[in-house]
Amino acid sequence: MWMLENAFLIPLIPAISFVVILFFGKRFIGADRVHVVGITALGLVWVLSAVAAFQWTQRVENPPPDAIVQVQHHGDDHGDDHGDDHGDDHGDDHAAASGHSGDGHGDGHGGGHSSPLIRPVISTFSDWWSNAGVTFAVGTFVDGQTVLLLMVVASISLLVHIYSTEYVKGDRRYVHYYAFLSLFTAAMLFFVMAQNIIQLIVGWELVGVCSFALIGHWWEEKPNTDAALKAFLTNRVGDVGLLVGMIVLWGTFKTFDIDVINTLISTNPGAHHFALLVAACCLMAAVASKSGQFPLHTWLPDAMAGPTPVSALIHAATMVVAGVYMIARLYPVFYEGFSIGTSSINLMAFIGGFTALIGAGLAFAQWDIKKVLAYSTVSQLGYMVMALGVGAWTAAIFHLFTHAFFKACLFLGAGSVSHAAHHTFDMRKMGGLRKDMPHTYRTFVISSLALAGIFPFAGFWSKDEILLGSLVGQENGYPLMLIFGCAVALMTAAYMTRVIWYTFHGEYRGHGHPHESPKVMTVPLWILAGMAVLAGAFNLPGPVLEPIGLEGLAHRIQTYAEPSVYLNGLGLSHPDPSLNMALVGLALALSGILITYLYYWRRLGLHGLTERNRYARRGYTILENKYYLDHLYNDVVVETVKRPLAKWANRFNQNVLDRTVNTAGETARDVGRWVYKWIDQGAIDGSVNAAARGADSSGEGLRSIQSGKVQNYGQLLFGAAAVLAIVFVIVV
Amino acid sequence: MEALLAFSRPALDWHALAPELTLLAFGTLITVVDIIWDDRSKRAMPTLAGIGLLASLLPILTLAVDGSERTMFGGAYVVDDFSLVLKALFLISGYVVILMSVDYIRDGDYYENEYYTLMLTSLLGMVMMSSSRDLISVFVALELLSIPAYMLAAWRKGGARSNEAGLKYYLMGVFASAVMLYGMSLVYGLAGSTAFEAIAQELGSGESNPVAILGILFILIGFAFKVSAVPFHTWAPDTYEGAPTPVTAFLAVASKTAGMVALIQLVFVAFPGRDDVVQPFFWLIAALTMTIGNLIALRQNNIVRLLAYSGVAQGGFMLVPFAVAADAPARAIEAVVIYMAIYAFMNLGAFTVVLAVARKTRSGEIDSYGGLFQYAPGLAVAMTIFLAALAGIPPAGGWFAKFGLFRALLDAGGGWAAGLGVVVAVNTVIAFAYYARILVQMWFQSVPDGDERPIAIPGSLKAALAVTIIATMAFGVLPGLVGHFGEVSVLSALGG
Amino acid sequence: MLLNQFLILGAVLFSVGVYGVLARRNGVMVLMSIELMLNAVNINLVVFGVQHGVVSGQVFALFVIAVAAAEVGVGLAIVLLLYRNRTSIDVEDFDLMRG
Amino acid sequence: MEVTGFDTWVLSLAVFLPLVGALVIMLIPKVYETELKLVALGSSLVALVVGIYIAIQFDYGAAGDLQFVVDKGWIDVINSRYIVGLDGLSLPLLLLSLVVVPLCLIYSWNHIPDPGNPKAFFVLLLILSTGMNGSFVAQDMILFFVFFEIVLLPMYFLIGVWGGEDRRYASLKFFLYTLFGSALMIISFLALFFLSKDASGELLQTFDMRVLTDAAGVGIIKSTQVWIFAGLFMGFGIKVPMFPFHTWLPDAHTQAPTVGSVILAAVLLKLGTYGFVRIAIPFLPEGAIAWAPWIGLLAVIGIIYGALGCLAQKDMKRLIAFSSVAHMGFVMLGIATLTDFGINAAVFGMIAHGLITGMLFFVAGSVKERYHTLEISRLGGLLKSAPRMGWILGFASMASLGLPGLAGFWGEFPAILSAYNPGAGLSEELFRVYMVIAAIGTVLAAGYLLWLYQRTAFGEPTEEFAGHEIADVNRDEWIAWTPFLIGIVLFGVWPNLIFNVTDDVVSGITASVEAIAAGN
Repeated sequence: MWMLENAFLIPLIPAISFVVILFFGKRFIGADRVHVVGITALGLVWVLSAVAAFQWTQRVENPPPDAIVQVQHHGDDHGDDHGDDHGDDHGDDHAAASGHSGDGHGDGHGGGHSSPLIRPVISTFSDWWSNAGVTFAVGTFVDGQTVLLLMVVASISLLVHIYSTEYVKGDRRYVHYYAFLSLFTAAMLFFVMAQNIIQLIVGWELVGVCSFALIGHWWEEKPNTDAALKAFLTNRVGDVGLLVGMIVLWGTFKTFDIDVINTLISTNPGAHHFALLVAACCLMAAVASKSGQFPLHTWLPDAMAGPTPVSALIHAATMVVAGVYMIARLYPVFYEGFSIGTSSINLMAFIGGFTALIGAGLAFAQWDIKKVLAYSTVSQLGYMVMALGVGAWTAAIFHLFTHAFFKACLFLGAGSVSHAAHHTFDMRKMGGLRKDMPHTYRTFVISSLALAGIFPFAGFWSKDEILLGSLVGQENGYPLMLIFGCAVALMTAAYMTRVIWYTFHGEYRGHGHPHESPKVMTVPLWILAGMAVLAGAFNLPGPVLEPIGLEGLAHRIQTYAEPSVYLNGLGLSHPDPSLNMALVGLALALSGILITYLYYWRRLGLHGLTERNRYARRGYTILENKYYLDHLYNDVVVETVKRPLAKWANRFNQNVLDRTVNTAGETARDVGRWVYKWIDQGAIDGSVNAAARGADSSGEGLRSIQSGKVQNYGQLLFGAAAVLAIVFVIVV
Repeated sequence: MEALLAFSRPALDWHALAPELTLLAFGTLITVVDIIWDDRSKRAMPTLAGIGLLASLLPILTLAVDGSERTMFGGAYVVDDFSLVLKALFLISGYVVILMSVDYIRDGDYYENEYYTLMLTSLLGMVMMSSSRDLISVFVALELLSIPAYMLAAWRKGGARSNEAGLKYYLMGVFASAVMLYGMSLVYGLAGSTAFEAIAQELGSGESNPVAILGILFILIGFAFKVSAVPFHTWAPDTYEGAPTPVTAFLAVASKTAGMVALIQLVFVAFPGRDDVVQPFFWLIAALTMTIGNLIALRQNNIVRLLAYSGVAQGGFMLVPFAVAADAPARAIEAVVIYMAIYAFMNLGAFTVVLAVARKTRSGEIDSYGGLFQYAPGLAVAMTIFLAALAGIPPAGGWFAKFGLFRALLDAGGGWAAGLGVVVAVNTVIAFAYYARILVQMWFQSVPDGDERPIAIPGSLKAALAVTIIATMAFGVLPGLVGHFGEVSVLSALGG
Repeated sequence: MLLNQFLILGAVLFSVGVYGVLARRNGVMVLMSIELMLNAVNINLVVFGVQHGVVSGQVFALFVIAVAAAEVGVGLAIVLLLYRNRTSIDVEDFDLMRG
Repeated sequence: MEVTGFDTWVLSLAVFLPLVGALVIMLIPKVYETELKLVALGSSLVALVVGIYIAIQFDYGAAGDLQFVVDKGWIDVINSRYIVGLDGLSLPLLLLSLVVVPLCLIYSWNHIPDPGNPKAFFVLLLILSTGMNGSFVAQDMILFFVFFEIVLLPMYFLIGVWGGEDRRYASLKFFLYTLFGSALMIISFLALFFLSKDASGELLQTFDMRVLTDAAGVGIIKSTQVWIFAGLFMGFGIKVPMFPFHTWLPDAHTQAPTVGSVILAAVLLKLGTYGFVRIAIPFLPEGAIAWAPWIGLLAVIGIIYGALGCLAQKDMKRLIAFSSVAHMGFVMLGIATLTDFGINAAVFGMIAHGLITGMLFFVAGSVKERYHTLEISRLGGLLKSAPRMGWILGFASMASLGLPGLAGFWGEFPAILSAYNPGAGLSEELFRVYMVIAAIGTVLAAGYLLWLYQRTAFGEPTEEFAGHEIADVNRDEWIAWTPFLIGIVLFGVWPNLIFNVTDDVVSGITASVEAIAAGN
C-alpha cells in the first residue's frame, strides 16, 4: 500500500518537470527538446498511477483489517477514526447506516456480490495553515474514485504530450507549451487527490489558470486572448459559488476534511438539510462554470481557440470533468442537499439534462469541427451531471471514464485532420479525407460510435447505465431526465454522423493536398480508439458476463471506485441491469445515425451500412443535385430536429446567454467609469476639495477685517469688548 | 516733614531681586558707556547686552537651586519656581533675539545702543511681570515692557511702514491698557485691595455681580490684546510686517509670552472662583483665535505676515487650556507653560531663517523661497524643522506642546472640552496647509531668479539657529526636559 | 458719600474718551482722548480707595498718572515722527499695511 | 523570556540604524555619490541582518508574548515610557519593512527619479524606514504616535519632490488627510490614558500598551468607548485607507516615485490596519463590537468600489492604486469579523498585499521608465517586447487576484470565510451578506487585473512603440524583485509560515473580545 500513502509523489513529478522546463528548458535542455522532460515525467506518473490503481484493487479484494468498516460496528469504528469529529449519537448512526447498507446490498448489482466498506487511504503531511490554535493539514485522499481519475489523467496527458511533439512542432512558445502542460497535469492530479475542501479550491483554481494560459497560448491574436479571458472570468463567476459553498460546508461542520464531512452526513442523514441545500446550490454554480453546464457553458466553445491537443486534454477529458468529479467527491452533500433519494426531479438533474439537450442541439449548428466536439462535450458533461442528479453515481463516473477516452480521441483526430488540411477546422473546407488519412478516419469513426453509444463500444455501456439510472432513480424514477437522456442519445448519434459525413466523405473541398499525419500522432489515436472500444469492459453488468462465466468481473468500477463507505449510509441503491433499456438506447442511437444517414446519403442508405464504397459513389451523385434532396429531406430531419431545437438553441445561446456574459463585463466597466467619475472624483473627492476651497475663500473674506485703519481696529476691539460684556452680564 | 521722615524702607530680599537689578544695571551701563565713548562703543554693545542677559541668568540659577519661595511688598512680588522658569525663558529668548539683531541693526545703521537699552528694559518688564501678584505691579510691569516695545516697533524711523507699525501698536496698546485699567479700577472697587489673594477671596465667592464681570472681562481683554487674540489681534499683522524683523520676533515671542504669564496669574491666582466667566470667555476666544488666524494665514503672500497670523493662531492654541482652567488647573498651567517654552524656540527659529534668507533675497515674499533647498539646504532643513514643529509633527518639538493641550482638555473631560479638542485638531490641519506652502516653495520649486549662490550666514545668526534647532529637536525627542519645568511651575503657581 | 455720582462721572469721562479715540482723526486729539480714559480710571481708583478707606487706590492712581505721562511722551514722539515722514497726523491716512 | 545582554537593544538597533545611516549621509558631501549610496544601503542591510537575528532568536513557542522587551523612562512628566518589544503580530510586519527598504534602495541605485539628488532621496528613505520599523515595535502609545508621525514628512517630500506632474496636490492631500486622522487619534490616546481602569477600578493613567491590552477597556462605559473608537477609527481608517477616506491614496500612488509607491503600498498602509489590530480592538472591545458592522460595511463597499474604480482607470499605476483600496477592504473585513480567522487573514493579507502590490508598482515603475507613459491604451505587447517583465506582471496580477497557491489567496479566502459566522455576537445575517459581496469582489478583481494584463501584455506592441527596443528586466531590478517573487510563492504554498506566528496573538485578542461580548 506504499503507493497509496505516498500518492503525493504523483502530482509532485509533473510539478518538478514544470519548474525544470520553464527555468532550465531553453538554456540547458534546448527549446526543441523540452518535451523529453515532460514525457518522461508523465511516463513516471503513469506508472505510479498504475501501481496505485493496482494497490487499491488489492486493498478492496483482500482488505487489511483496519481498512474495513464493519457494517455492524459502523458507528464505533468511525468513532475511532475521526476522534471527536462526530463523537456523539453513534447509536442511530449505527442503526440507520447498517439498515441502509443492508438493502444497498440487497438490490446491489445483480449477482448480490457484496463488497465490504473500504475506507480511503488518507495521509496528511504538514501543518499547512493554522487558526485559533487549530492547524489544518495538507494531505492526500486516495480511494477508487481517485485512482480512476489518476489513470485517466495520466494516460491522456501522456498521449497528448506525445501527440503534441508533432502537432506544435516549431511553435514560437514550444517551451511554455510543455511547461504549462506539466503544470496543468500537476494541478489536476493535486485536485483529484485533495484531502480537504481547501485543496479542492486550490486545485480547481490552478487548473483554471493553466487553461487560461493555454487557451491564450497564441496571445498575439486578440480573439485568443478574449477567449482566454472569457474562460477565466466565467470560471471566476462560478468560483464565487465554490467559495461560498465551501464556506457554508465549513460553517456547518467546522472542518475542511472531506472524509469527515462525508462521514458526518452519511452517518446522520437528514441533519442540516437546509445548509446542505444552500451549499449544494452554490457548488452547482461552480460546477456549471467549470464543467460547462447551462447557463455558464458559453466559454467552452470559445476555449477551442487553444491548440487542439490542449482542447483534447483540458477541455474534453480532464479539467472540464473537475465539476463532475467534485460532485462525486462530495456526493453526500448533494445527495442530501437536493434530496436526490426522494425527489423525482431536482436542480442538478435538470441542469444536467437540459445542458445535455441544448449542447446536443447546438452541435448541429456548427461548421467548425472543434466547436461541434465542444458542444458535444458540453452535452456529455450534462449527461454525467444528470446521472449524478438522479443518483446514478457509478454511471456518471463510468461515463466520465469512457467519455474521456473517446472524446480525447475525437479531438486529437480533429487535430490530425486540421494538421492535414492546412490548419482549418471548417468542415466546409474538408471532405473525402478518409482516403488520404485512413488511420485518422478509422479511429475517428470508432470513437464516434462509442460516443453515439453503439454496442459494443464503450459509450454504449456507460450511457445505458445513465438511462437506466434515470429510469429507476432511487425511491422514484426521473421520467423527465429519461426523456432528455433518450433525446440526447438520438441527437448525439445524429450530429456525429453529420461530422463524419462532412469531414471524411464527399470530396475534398479545401485546397492543397491533404496527407495522413505521422505515426507519432496516429499511434496515440489508435491507443485511444482501442480504449474507446474496451473501456466499457470495466463495468459490464453481471448478466452479460454470466454466459462466459466471468460474473466475478462484473461492475468492476462500481466495486472499486464507488465510495460505498459514504454512499451506503445514504442508502444509495443500484438498479438491476435491464435488457430493454439497453435495447431502447441502442435503437435510439441507431435511428439517429439512420436519419442523418438518410439526410446525407439518400434513401438508398436504408439497405444498411456495410458496403461503404457504393454509398460513396452515391455520395458524388447526391452532391450534383443537392438542392431538391435538401428540399426533400428537410421536411424529414431538419424541420423536426435541426430547425426547431438547434436553431432556437443556437439563437438563445448566442443572443441571450453569450451576450449576457460579454455584456456583463462591459456593463461592469461602464459602472466603474460612472462611479469613478461621479461618486469618487465628484462627490467624495469633490467635497474634500470644496472644503479646502471654502477655507481658502473664507480666509480671503476675513482679510477684509484687516482694513489697515487703526480706528477700525479700535472699534473692533471696543465693540467686541462691549458685546462680550453685555452677553456675559446677561447670561452669567 | 515728620511724615516724610517717617518713611521706612520695606524689607528687600536682594537675592530675589538680583535678576531684575542685574538687568537694570546693564541697561544703564549700556547708556553710560554710550555717553562716554559714543561711536567707538557700538561694536561692544550687543556683546554687552548679551553678557547682561546671561549674567542675570546666574542669580536665577542660584535661586532655583535655593528653591525657597520668596514674597515681598505684602505679596505684591513673589519669586517662586513658576516665576523663575519664566524669567529664564524670557532672558533666553531675549538673548536669541539679540543674536538675531546684531547684524540686522548694524547693517541698517540705526541707533544701536538705545536699541539694546530698550530691549533690556522691555525684558526687565517681562521679568517683573512673572513675579507680579498685584494689580499695580502687573500694571507697571506691563507698561514697562510695552512702552519700549512701541519704540522698537517704530525703530526704522526713516521707514514709513515702521512708523505706521509703531503708531498702530502704540494706539491700540494704550487704548487696550486704558480699557484694562478701567476694569482694574472696578475690580479694585469691589475687592478693596489690589493684591490677588484678596481679590480672589472677594470675587471668588459665588453669586455673579455685573460690575465684577465687567471688571474681569476688561482686564482679561487688556491682556487678550497683548497676546493678540482674535478679535483683539488686528494690530499684530501690521505691526509685525512693519517693524524690524528682530523686533517682530521679539514681539511675537517675548511680549506674547509676557501676556500669557499675566493671564495665568490673573486666571489662576486672582479669579480662580470665577470660572463661570473665565472658561466660556476663553473657550470662545481660543476657538476664534485659532480658526480665524489660520484661515487668514492661508491667504498671505508675505512670509512675515504669514508668520504673524500663524503666531496669532499659535496664541489661540496657547489660550486653549484656559478654557478648562477650573476643571483641570494643574494640567492647564502645565500645558500653557510648556507651549510657551517650545513656541519661543520654534518661532524664533523660524524668524531667524527668515532673517538669513532675507539677507540674500531682500524680499519677504513667499515665492522668494523658491528652490531654497538647492542653494541653501541647511537653511531649508532648518526651516522645515521649525515649520514641522509649528505644525506639531514629531519629532520636532511642537507635537509635545499640542499634546499638552489635548492632555489638559481630556483631563477636564466633558463635551465642551472634547469639542474644543476637535477644533484644535481641525486647526492643526489648516495650519499645515499654509506651512506647506513654504515647504513647497523651498523643496519643490526652482529658484525664481536662477542665481544659486549660497547664502553667507553671519556667526551670530548661526548661533541663534544652533540654539533654536537644538532646543526644538531636544524638546521633541526628549520632551521630559521641558515637561519638567512645566511641572515645577504648576506646583508653585497653585501655591502647592 | 457720593460714590455713585463719582462713578458715573468716571464712566462718562471714560465713554467720552472712547468716543474720542474711535472718532477723532487728529492723532493728537486721539492721545488726549486716551488721557481722558486714564483719568476716568483715576477718579474711580481714588473714589474706591476713599470708600474702602485704604490708600492703595490713590497709590495706584499715582502710578497711572506717572505711566500716562511716559506713554504720552512716546505717543507724541511717534506722531511727530509720522508728521515728519508723511506731513500728516490724520490716523486715517496710515494704512500702508492691510489684509 | 528574560531579556539579557545584546538582546536588550537589538530592537532599538533595528529601528535606529537607518536613522544613523541617514545622519552619516548628511555629513557626506554630495559629490561622493557612490559612498553615500553605499552607506545608505549598508545601514539598511545591517538593520535587516539584525532583523534576521531577531527572527532567529524569536521564541516561536511563545509568539503570543512580547519578546525583546525594553522598558526605559522617556517622558516621565506624562508617564510615557520608551517601551519596545515584538510579538507574533509585529514580527512579520517588522521584517517586511526591513526587507522592503534595502530593496528599494537597490532599485533606485542607478535611476533616481528627477530631479535627482540621491543624497536627499536616500536620507528620506532611511528616515522613513526608522519611522516604520519603530511603529511596529513601539509598545507605548506616545512612542507609537511619534513613530507613526515620523513617516509623514519623508513621504511628503518623496512624493512632492520626486513625484509626477500633479505632485504638489497629491502630496499635500496625503499629508493633510493623515495629519487630521492622527490628530483625532492622539485625542483618543489621551482619552484612553485618562479613562482606562484596571480590574479593581483603579485609574491606570498609563500609555503602556501592555497594560491597556490587559485592561481591555473595563471601566470605560460603552458610549465612551464608541467615541474613543471613533477617534482611533479616523486615525487608522484614513491610513488604511478605508472608503470614504481613500481618495488621497490614488493621487499619492499615482504621483509618487516608484519606490515611494512601493513603500506606501508595502508598509505605510499597514500602519493603519496594524493599529486596528494592535490598539483599537484590544483596548476597546466594546467599541469594536459596536463599530464592527460599520467597519464591515465600509470594507465591502471598499472592495466593490475599489474594483469599479479600477475598471474605470486609463492609467496603469492608478489602477493598481485603486486595487489597493479593494484589497485593504478584504483586510478590514477580516478585522471587522473579530474572529481568529478574520484577523489572522487580515495580518496575512497585509503581508501579501505588501509583497504583491509592491511588486506591481515596481513593474509599473519600470514600464514607465521604458515607455515614458502608463496610459494603458498606448501600451501593449509587453510580453513580446520585454517577455520577462511581461511574465512578472502576469504573475503578480495572478497573485493579486487571489490565486490559490500564491500569497494573495490566504489574505482573501479566510477573511471571506470568517464573515460566515462573525465573533462577539455580531449579526450573522449581515456578515453573510458581506461575505457574498466580498466573494463577488473577487470576480471583479479578476476582471480588472486580466483586462489590464490583456491590454498591456498581450497582443502586438502598439505601432507607437513597434520600432523601439524595450530593454527587459535588468540586474538591479532582478535583485530588487526576486525576494518579492519568492515571498509571494513561499507564503502562498506554505501559509503557516505566517499564520503560525500571528495566531497566538490573534487568539489572545479575540479571546478578550469574546469575553467582553459574553459579559454583557
